Amino acid sequence: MSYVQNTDRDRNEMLEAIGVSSLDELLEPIDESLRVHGLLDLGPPMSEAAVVSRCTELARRNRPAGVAVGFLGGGIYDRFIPAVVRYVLSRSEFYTSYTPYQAEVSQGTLQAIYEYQSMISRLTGMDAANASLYDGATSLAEAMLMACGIKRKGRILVPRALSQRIRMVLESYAAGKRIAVEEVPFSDDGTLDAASLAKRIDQETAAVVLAQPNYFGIIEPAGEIAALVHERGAMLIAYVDPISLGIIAPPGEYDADIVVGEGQPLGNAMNFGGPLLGFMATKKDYIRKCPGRLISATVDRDGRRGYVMTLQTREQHIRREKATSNICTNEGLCAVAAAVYLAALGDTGFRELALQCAAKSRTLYRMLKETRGCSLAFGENFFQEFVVNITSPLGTFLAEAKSRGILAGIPLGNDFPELGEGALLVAVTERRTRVELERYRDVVRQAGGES
Amino acid sequence: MSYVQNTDRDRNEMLEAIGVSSLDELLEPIDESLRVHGLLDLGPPMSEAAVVSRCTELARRNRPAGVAVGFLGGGIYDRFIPAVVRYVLSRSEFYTSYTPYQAEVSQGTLQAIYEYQSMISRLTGMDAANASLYDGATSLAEAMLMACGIKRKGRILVPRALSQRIRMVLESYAAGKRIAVEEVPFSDDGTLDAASLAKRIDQETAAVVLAQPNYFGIIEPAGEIAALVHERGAMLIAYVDPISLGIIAPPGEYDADIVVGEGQPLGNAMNFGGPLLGFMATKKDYIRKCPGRLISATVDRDGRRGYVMTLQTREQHIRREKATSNICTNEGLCAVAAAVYLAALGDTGFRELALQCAAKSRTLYRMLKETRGCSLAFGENFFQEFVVNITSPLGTFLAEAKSRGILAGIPLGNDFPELGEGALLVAVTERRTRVELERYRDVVRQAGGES
Amino acid sequence: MSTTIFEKGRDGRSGSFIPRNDCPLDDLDIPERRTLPLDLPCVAEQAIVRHYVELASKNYHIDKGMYPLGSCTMKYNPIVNEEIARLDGFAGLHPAQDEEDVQGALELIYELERALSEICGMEAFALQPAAGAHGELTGMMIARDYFRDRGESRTVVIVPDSAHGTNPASVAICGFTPRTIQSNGRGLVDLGALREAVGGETAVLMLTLPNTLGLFERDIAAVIEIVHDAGALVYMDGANMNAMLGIVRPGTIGVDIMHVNLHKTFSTPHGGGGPGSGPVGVREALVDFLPVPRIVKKGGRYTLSHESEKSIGRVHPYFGNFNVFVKAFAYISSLGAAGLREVSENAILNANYLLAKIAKHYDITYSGPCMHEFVASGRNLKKYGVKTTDVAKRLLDYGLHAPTIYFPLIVEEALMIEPVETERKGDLDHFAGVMARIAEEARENPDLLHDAPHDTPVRRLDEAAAARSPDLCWPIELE
Amino acid sequence: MSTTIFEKGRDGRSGSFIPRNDCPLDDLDIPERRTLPLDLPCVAEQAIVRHYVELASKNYHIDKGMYPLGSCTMKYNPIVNEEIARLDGFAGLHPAQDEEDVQGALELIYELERALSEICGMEAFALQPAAGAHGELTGMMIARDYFRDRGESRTVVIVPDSAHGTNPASVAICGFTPRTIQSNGRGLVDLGALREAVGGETAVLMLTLPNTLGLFERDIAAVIEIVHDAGALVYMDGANMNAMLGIVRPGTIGVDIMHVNLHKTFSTPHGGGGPGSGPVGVREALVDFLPVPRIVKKGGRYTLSHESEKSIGRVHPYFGNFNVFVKAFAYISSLGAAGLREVSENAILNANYLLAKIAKHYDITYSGPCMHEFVASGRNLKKYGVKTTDVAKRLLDYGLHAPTIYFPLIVEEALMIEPVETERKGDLDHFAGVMARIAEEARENPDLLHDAPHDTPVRRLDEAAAARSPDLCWPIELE
Ligand SMILES: Cc1ncc(COP(=O)(O)O)c(C=O)c1O
Ligand SMILES: Cc1ncc(COP(=O)(O)O)c(C=O)c1O
Repeated sequence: MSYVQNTDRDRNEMLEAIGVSSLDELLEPIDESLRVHGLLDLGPPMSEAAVVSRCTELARRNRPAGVAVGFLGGGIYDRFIPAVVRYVLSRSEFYTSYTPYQAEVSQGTLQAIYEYQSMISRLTGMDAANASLYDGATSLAEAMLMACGIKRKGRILVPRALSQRIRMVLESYAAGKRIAVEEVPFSDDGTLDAASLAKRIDQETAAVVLAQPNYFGIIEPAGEIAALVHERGAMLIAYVDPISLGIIAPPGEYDADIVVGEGQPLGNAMNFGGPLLGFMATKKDYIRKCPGRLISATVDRDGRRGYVMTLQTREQHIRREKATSNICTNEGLCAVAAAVYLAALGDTGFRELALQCAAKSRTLYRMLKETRGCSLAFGENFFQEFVVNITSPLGTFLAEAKSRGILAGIPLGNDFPELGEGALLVAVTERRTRVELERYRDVVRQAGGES
Repeated sequence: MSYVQNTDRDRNEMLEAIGVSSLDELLEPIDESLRVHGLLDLGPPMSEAAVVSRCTELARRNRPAGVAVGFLGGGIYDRFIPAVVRYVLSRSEFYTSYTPYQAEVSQGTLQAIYEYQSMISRLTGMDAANASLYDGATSLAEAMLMACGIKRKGRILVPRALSQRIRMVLESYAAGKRIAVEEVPFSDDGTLDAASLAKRIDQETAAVVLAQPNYFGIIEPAGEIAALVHERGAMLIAYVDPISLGIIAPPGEYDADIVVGEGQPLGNAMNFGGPLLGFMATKKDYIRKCPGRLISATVDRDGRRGYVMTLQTREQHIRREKATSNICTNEGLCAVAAAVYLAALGDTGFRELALQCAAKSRTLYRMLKETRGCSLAFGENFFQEFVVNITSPLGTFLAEAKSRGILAGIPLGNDFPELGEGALLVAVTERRTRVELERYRDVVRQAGGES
Repeated sequence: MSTTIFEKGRDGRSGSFIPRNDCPLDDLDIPERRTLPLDLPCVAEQAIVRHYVELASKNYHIDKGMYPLGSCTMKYNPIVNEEIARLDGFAGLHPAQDEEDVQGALELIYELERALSEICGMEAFALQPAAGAHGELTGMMIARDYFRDRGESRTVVIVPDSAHGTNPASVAICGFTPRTIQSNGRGLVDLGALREAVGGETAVLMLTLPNTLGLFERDIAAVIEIVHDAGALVYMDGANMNAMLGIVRPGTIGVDIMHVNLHKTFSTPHGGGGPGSGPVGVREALVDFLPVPRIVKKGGRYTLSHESEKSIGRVHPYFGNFNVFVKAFAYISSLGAAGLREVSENAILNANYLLAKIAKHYDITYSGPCMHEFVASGRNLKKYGVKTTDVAKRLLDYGLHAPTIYFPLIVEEALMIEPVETERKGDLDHFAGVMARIAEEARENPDLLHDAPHDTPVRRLDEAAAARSPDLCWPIELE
Repeated sequence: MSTTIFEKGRDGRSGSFIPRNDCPLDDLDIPERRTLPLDLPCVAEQAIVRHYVELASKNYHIDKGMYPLGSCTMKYNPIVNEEIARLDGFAGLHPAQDEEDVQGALELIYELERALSEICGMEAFALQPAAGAHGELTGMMIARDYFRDRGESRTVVIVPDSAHGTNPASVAICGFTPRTIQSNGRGLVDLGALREAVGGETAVLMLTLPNTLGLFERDIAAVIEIVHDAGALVYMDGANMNAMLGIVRPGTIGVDIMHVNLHKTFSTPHGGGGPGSGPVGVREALVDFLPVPRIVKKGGRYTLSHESEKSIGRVHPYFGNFNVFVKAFAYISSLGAAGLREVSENAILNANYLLAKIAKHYDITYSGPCMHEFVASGRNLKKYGVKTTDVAKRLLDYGLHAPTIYFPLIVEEALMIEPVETERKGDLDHFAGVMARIAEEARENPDLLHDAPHDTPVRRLDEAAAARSPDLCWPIELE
């Protein structure tokens, strides 16, 4: 394929208009010695037909959600995405447009993002949300930088029960500003160890991160933790699962200062983990400290409502090294997907969805509770994900499950040895059916020697 | 799912505004005894998720072109359709619009169809084309009715080497107007038997149908046949494969009177045989006798170019029983697909494509010629499709081919016993690769006892 | 005014999507080579995309707004059905594949046929017809062969004057003679006129139900009886089935043959003029006359049956518009029995509500309650020199689509309005408000209407000029 | 002005796509229940569709027309790549799946990394960064850990004054101190200033090549030598790589670390602000510092390697923006080596051609030849009281998009114009024609420009009011 439109004739006319006799003359600023001679080692052009074959063949060598019954979660979830989301996203007006630098011809994107912000504010119960960040992990890192900036302190406490992937991203970001990231253990019931937390918050602590639910799926007693944190003068950063907010108290209810999270579950396909959607919401007072774009309503010169990017003096293209963040391109289209998804769910649908996840995950939990071959790490105080301990060798169990079409969960043994070798993080979304849950139970039962 | 938007409250308000107390009151004109009591036996509503599962499961129980290597043709071809065609067709402005009754807000569809007409005129070399008919078969039937109307005669000659499916449609249409459809045999080399044709054209013959290429893929000596037909005062209806027109003389070159054909190969997916795209082109003199819609350029009140449906006095909604045809809804979107496809191919691409089909089919033909296990019915005077005779039992051969991922062709034995039990119609489009042709050859070779 | 694709370039770079040719091109020895130039446009992909995006922006469509076209049932086209129909397991099937390779497709067709039969109370449906008119023709062929089979010579088909133009046209193509009967003062079949028209040569009464005035034939039982008593058949044009889903089953009340339009009642998109699908259903006595092949289920397997000596043969080379079936099947499955009834109830509710609002500003000849649509008349505006066309064109200026106009022919200055069930009360209020405003404009500033539309991509187009000397093809450049 | 989705309905019928619940809902015992109302919109699917279709109609986009935004490389986004990326075999993968279940995905990432390395002449690429700025930050982390590993304390990163804002911002977030150096009169790095600035505390020179004026640093060899001689590293912001594909390989000329933007150079769509992807490439000495995991190929199998003690760790929880990789991979595969070179040649040709035309009406500070873009200045219009913003807004009236304005900061009233390779000569002629006309309007009727835009969905918006009291959230109704 070639997407270049100029023909040989066009090129000749253009060279003439420029006043050079060959393209080479235009390359004059590049010293001969610096240039590539000959072609790159990349193979010849391919027809569209050939590219489609090649890529389809690669796609076939994977085992996607449509084929396997997945119980994998850990932040990324296999949810049912209604066709209307893809419809909106496949409109070229949305997907091929640039950042809305010329607001007057970008009202579609601007209003869509404004509505997204408004929805995130509603979900989280916060005053305002930004237009998106890369993903949940870097959003948490940005929240950390923001809190340390506001507090002018350099220490942050994170729960042990946090995804180690997120933790690693946090550490990379912390290293630059020499922020100390310290861990708070979890207690026997899987919740944050409040006593330990209370002890660890010191003068230098800018903020405490609360993961709600935490990495093990457990719902934390957020109100208590928030009170404890605020009493000791630190800020509370809540890292939340957006779907859980359909039934679980939003950070606005327990007075969190900054809220971040991974927005993939809001209408975005899993896509092997990217693009994701980092969301951030905060209190009114902190808006000017917030990273990323913000869309505001305003009026045009005829007094009609319209939308613009605002508070740009926070951003890198104006403030440069003093910007609140270096972010420029973010995840605009994923934010639009989230908005369409939430609109399609609606108020009641959103609650129903969250409830359904809670119900289905509890059904599996209770089935497993009565099954030999496994034990359950914690109680029922989870949202849609829980930790199960497989008694038999985990590798064999996972292979057996897969042979029955089931991706049984994410092994936790490496990252959390304290949970045991057989620990598995099991997520149950609304896509799973009772029959599939029973099949899961049967695999465990068999592995446990029952039949 | 429900796509009804009114809420209970809306309904109540509306009933009140109408002045009735229940919906039942509005059903008053329908006698109680005529009404359905209770629900139809159709099962409960399904969620979008459930419908997707159900339909995906049905789709999985088929073996589509993406999975099997197809050599099936006979009028419907597995061609590579570039993504740009689907892009245009998936724009709701095209696919969800109605027939362009209000021309001022339908210029998109109208211009697209005008351009389609212009392209069909070019392909066929005729003065004008209509906006589409249902499919090639009914187009031929319409051409028959049109010719019989123009000539005021009731007899029509068709080649023996015509798809029997098309023939059957033709007969259904002929029966109403009591038109006699008679057959002209093919000679040993697969072409129309000219001597026989000459004998059969009589005073009552309105038209002769020329299939170019014919059902066996053979390219007819169209010029000679046309001369013969015209000398005897009959009209010539050419039924052509549109792709062949990239390299084969178009009906305009041999003075055909009406040209029809199946437009599916022009950018439309096979879709298990529907929707198809009937195209029709004719000479200037016959335009007012032509069935179906015609789009014309015109000017608006400010003198700007625009497009309208024209010569509507030919059509059923004005002329009623005297209309040239009963057609109303046709295949508008398929015509747009054809236009986009042809634009994407362009002049050179279109020729290249036709040439490639000729080259690839000849390559297989020549391979088979040197292979034991089969014989070839006719010579190399074909476009992209030819008849091969499998020596071994056909059922076994086809099953063996399928086990190697190949759909080897359409058996002709039933419809054309004179070709022998092992006769197979083999189509080779541009999608087939040399490697696939070799695989085909190997299957034949094996069946023939070679190895 | 958009330049044509031909003007966008005849010398551009196109066609690079074609697979690479890996076979020899020399020595092809192809007879009858083309000498005529092709003169297709030659433009790169981006130019094509921009061209069609530009054209798209000049179309009204259901995703933009309401389409109150009477008799057209322009309802919301569910997106998920489009996605499903595009699955390779459906779109990528060749129609000549072995039965064993297309079991899913055959099951879908079979199930759709069963569902339509249940909905309509018919014994069986044939899905070959590619649109409503094609279904009518097929139905006429069935009637013709039925009487031929019985050795009866019946040549006349009675068609009410309110019928859609395809009805008499289909009748004529099938070799029958259409005979028109006039409606009575209430817009319904005149039983007296019917009795008079019916006789030994009557083959069929072709009836639209609800009729094109949006009225249910109150005397339908009597109508059917009269026809049956004369030994003739009742054909129902089911284009208006959207009014009766789960409410009336035509087969149960005595209809012998009917068609439905999947592209209306069952939500498949209209595509700017097709593809559609017009399945034909029949009562038990007529099943043998249906087109072949029929799909039969034998022990969990689906297979094609060609065994029917009485069959009219084929009206389509394959199975009909399968891609449309997939969407209709998904639609019926989604809604289920309860959802379908909800459709018709809301179609009727919306129409009556709109009727009540429109009646304040336009004439209504036939009083309600109407079913899924109603016909208003713009004749009350004639005194201001305003025609229904003017009203229609003015609606475009408000960003709305016009109703069907000048049909049915029996209503002067007809405005045939079908709101459909998928519009919400607020949408109807908006439409009614604009209609009221236009009636006011007609009084106060009729030229505003005469000159309409003002704000559309082009203004009123000269149809007469086009008809006088049609320009059907962009001039060909013969290099 | 479109009503918001919240105004479209708070009481409508939504959410009916959710799978049926087949598990008990009672006795769920969920702690910490939500009490705050949600107040999400509640509207039916059709209303959502119409809402977004209406919003869509208010967006400029590449499928509508040219986007001459300098530094943004808004090129045609091939449709087929979108289709490929949507394949369930890619889109439906969970990132925690076993390696054996995602071999195709891993191969794709591996091959893309190899292709980028070949194109850029780097030893290896890491694909985790989600955008260009993220790549810059990752690059800075690599440099930081590299020096830490060597026991060197270097704290300063030198950044030319023409740099994009993300450059100093990324430097700062990583804990380095940015030091700005001024460009010379030709818009290039001033070797003298550089020599002065470079020292023992210099960690990195961060350079955009070609620079944001669209100029290739003629003295790049000397520049790199100076930096390397001081023991520092050269980081290249590769956002402008579209000028150099198959022409210059940065690694070969001495660049140590660089990023590319797949959402610019490699044609993946920008989505109105993302997602993007900003892979980081390094020379051999720095490979150990790349983020983990790395994908390695062992005997035809692809596997994840976490073994790298020196790695900076993770900058993304998974592999990066995989969906974007798929499109870039398809793009690079389609074009091949010859196609990529053709891209840059035409990007350069188009820019120089447009420069020649624009130079007749606007000031050009730095003379050409330019590479893929150039910077004009509207300062010649100041005498008519016209600002560059006015020119930009007026362009919108002509149905075109404006260039990047007021950047780079070192050019007064800057108009940064990048035509890209996928526009054809005719498109450039049209753009240049409109620019000429606007310059004329500025002279003859400056208010036309001050009041622009006139023909856009909204007119000029009050940004100051928004900044004073931002309205970031549609008011919540607490029932
Ligand atoms: C009442 C009626 N009958 C028949 C038809 C013809 O259907 P089709 O356009 O699908 O051929 C229509 C379509 O407009 C109609 O409204
Ligand atoms: C020169 C240059 N550097 C860096 C960036 C930042 O890239 P991104 O927006 O992907 O973070 C840009 C994007 O605008 C750019 O033009």
